[in-house]
Amino acid sequence: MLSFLSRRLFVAFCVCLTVSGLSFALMFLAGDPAIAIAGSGGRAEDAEAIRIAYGFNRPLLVQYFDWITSALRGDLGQSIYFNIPVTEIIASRIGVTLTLGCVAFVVALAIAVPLGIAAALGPNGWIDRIALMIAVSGQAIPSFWLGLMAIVVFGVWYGWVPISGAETWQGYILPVIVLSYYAVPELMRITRSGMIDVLSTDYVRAARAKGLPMHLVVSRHALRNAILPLVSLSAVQLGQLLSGSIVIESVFALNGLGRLAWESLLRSDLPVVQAIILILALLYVVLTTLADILNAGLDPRLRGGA
Amino acid sequence: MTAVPMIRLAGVSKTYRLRRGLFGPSQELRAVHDLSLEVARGETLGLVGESGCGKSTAVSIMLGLLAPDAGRVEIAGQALDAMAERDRVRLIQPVFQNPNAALNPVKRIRSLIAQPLKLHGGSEIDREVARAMEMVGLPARLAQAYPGELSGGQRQRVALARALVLKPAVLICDEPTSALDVSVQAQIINLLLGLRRELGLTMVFVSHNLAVVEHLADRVAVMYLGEKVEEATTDALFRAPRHPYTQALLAATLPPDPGRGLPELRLGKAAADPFALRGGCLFAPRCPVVEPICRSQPQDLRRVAEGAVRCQRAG
Amino acid sequence: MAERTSPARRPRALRRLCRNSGVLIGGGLLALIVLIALFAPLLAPHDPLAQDLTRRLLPPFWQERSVPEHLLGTDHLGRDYLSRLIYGARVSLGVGAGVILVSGSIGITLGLVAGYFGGWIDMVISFIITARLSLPIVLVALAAVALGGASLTTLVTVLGLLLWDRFAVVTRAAAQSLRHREFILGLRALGAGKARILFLEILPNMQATILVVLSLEVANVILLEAALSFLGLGVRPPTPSWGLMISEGRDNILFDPWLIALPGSALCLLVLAVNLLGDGLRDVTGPVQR
Amino acid sequence: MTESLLDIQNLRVSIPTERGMLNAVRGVDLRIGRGETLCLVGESGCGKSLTATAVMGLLPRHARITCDRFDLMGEDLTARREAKLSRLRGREVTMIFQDPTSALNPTLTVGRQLTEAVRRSEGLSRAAAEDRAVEMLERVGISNPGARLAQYPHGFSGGQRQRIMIASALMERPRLLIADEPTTALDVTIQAQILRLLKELQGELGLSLLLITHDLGVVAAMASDVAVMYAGRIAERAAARDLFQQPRHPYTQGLLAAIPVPGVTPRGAPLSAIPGRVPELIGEMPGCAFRERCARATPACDRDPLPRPGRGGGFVECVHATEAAR
Repeated sequence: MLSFLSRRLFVAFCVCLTVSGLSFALMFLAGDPAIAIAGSGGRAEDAEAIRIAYGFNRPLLVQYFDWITSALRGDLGQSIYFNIPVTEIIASRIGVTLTLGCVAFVVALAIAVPLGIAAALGPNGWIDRIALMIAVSGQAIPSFWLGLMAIVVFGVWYGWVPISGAETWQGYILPVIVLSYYAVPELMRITRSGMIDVLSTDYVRAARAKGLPMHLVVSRHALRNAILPLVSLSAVQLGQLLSGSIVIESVFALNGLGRLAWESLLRSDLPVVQAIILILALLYVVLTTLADILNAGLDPRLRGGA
Repeated sequence: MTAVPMIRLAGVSKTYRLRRGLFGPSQELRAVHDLSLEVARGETLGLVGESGCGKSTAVSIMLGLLAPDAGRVEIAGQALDAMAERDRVRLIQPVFQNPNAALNPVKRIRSLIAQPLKLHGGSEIDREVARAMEMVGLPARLAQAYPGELSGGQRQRVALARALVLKPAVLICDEPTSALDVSVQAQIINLLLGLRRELGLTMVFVSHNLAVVEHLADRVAVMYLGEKVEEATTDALFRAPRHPYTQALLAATLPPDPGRGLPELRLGKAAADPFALRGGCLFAPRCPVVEPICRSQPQDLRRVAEGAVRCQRAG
Repeated sequence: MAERTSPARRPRALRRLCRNSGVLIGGGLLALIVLIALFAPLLAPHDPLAQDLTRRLLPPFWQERSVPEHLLGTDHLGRDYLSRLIYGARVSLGVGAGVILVSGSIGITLGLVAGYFGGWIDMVISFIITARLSLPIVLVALAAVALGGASLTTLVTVLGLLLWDRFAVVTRAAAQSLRHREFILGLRALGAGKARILFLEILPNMQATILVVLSLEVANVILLEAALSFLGLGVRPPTPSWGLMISEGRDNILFDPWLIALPGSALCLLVLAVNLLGDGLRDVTGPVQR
Repeated sequence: MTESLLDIQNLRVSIPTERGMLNAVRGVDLRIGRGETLCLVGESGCGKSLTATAVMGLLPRHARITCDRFDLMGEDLTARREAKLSRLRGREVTMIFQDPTSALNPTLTVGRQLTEAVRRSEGLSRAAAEDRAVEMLERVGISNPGARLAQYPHGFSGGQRQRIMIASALMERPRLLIADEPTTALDVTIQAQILRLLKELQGELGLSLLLITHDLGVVAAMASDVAVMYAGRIAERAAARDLFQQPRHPYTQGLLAAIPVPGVTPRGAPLSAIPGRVPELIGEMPGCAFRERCARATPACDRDPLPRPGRGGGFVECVHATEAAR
């Protein structure tokens, strides 16, 4: 098990390094960041001043190492707009995104997994058709549009839910529903196809041939194998929910990381954008690594143990 | 052997390094070790052995698809690795086991058979394809069909036509009948017998079915975990097998005759594990007549009468 | 054992394609929208960009204050909503097709090379795929467009360079399974070159799987373009894009909900059509593929 | 006639496919007595596996099964079959399969899979169940079974996994074992050992065995009775010795003649192959299904052949079958 773990962590470390490089390089996508920060109206001298102030004139590699080493110490640079450490702003906003993403993820799992299993147990049955309907519609309805319509219907017409802001927990109801509705289809499809494949294997038929009742066959034999692909996809899905919530946050005016990134982009506050991309990417790497370790726990073949 | 052998393998070895995961531990799998074979022109050599014995690796090496780590391969007297592709292709062609996987499902039969000619500048392709289809007993109307519409037997005939359209001298058959039903298998065996006589083909017939090999082959070589353990003329091998593994293989082949009943092999509980190769004879863990010397000393191939055997006890 | 003859590949597949409900409905709807986009100049009653501040926010025909000349009313700048909707189809389909062309070719080539050759090439490409997957797509796209300047070409290139991962994963898996098939060994025995094997022999066998991924990715791109435009960092006004129209209609959400309902439904219809087509293709090609 | 554990008459299984209704089993009668071994032999697509799976009630949901009579262990299963079968499975009748790589759950230890059913059916404690499992593994030839209980299936070879499958199937002392091509995926030397193991266990436990195979060599080595299947029906059924020495149905004769037998068939001589290929079982198929490929076919074969009795409960479905020597 140890060799598997160390290998997996080493890969994760390499991915983090690459991702940090990519998010750093993003700054230079627009050519000279100083001009971008100086804004369209800015004069050449302003850009020059910024270039010196932020040390953009140093060679790229030096800037990168400087950024990385300080990042490792927890200092992700200075926000140009707020002029306070980026980490401070992010710390104040990350709570919203994490709650939104995780709650939506849990809700999505709670809907998708049982639905996927039921659909797999009765192929082409009415549950299967409903599941397919939800999947197709879930992937077709743009989440931001769904959000707006939900605000109009539930917020304005019926007034059940506050229209925006995340002061009270009710403020999270609509955003969570909208976000999870977008995550359900993929989770449901992978559970359903995983179950269908496993149910046709010999060891499931052997379990039934041994006289095990259907509910035991499903829970102990089928489910245990069907969740392997689900675990890996869930990590990817949670990562996307966290980074994808930017749209929902702007629709529901929740000031999470996503909205912060959007605002920073409009204000060319690049260090903040850079830091958010890095954090979300690292979060994703952590999630996928945890998923692989969980999978190794579930599937002895991955562990390499005899 | 005065005439130059059509196929000659001398001391061929191939070891795979299997790596698990990005930086995982790598294991060595000795697929073929010190394999020497000679097949005269027009002769058919049977290559038998169970899974993991290195048959398929040997086939890939003979076809020039896989470079051995050591040893020489000569086809019609020329070194295979020095041979130009155009010449190799016109000398030696394969027929594989699985009729579903041997033909590209998205192409029509006619283009599958014509492809070798197109690749290597054949002339009057239509006439050649028609002749090849007729030679393997395929009705002309199937030319426009897709592999999916044909039966297993018909697909194997297309594979044969495709292999023979460039008129190669050597045909390597890697378990061509194993995936077929008995009645269809007989059709393909008869076809091979006819073609061999008609075209003077030299053949290597690889199979785990000894009855089919006995019917087709002039000489037989028995493989076990990458090593040749016995070679002899077919009559000699089937009448008086020398190596204990060959004896076990022959006893384990069940003829359709209720009188024979179930053989008593006494091969013990161990399985043929290619990764657990210790010194001494590879068959020692399962050999019913094993002696201490077998476990300590590696066995080398001894010439015996018309063939050879890799067991110091064998008579 | 040799199995009985499986259904023929070409003629019966076509008949099954036409009988599959997903393909029929999805394909039909998609064809309709494509036609609308193609013949937009003929179909659109007005110039989608012509503003007329005297006729701002006219409601669609089913409300009393509607004007027959503007069937679906006008937006906050008095531009004809029906014409903008029709031209909006062009943007969604254009961006969708453009991005797929870029991401498809990158993803498929990487997947083929990684799947077929394996070894360290496979390791490097798999590593790139993992690294790419870990980037938050929406954010990176936003930043790239914001910094790179928002024109259709940058939008298509940025999305194209980001959204190739699913193509690569699916193609790599398919190439790996086909690599050991015996007809590939046969081809190598015939001396066929690597490029010929990859693109003329392996790729045609993946048409079905790639078509399914293609349809799902088109839907994904259309939604992403709409989201970016909604956030004001996608297509630049005044170009008519459904996402942008929803964003523009947002301020009048209370009194004129149709301003966001119409483009939203158009978007749903298009993505639904593409998804149905994708599912239909997967069902039709499923059994033949196995 | 020994008491019959299984007695099915006119079993039909049809599966809806896009190209129409696949009538894979078109009226099969099966009878197995105590301690007997019936081999169901036939080429691919003849319906032998489906017949066995139908007996166990493990057919896919969309398959349609009809039969005139279905007695298993003395119970009439024509009605409420699933409820009754679920009580019989494991305790009285059980099944093993062809592919050792997928026959055991890769995520559960061998011990868990061996004991889970018997603990439920006989309420054994964990220790008692594990003792029986160790004894069973010992009996099927697994070395130091005590330690192997905690291991996972991927640590075993194909032959060992097949032995574990057999042990698992026999944990609850069933009276009928259905084996669907148990040794087809194994090497020849391993196959011989597994077949010998099955024969020994059959003797010790008084087990009846329904063995499904395509290999007539396996049939000769194992069977007391043989049923040759072709295109969804039983073409010929007879005692093993009679079938091999005195085959009466043209298809059986063709099959036996097509197999090269070392030392018997002259080497290099053409084999007598059966021309043509197996018909597709889509939709109704009147008359004898073998007539296109049969040398003795006459217009009489266009009508459904009536089974003509042979020795000891055997029969043959062919108008031109060779006479059985009395």
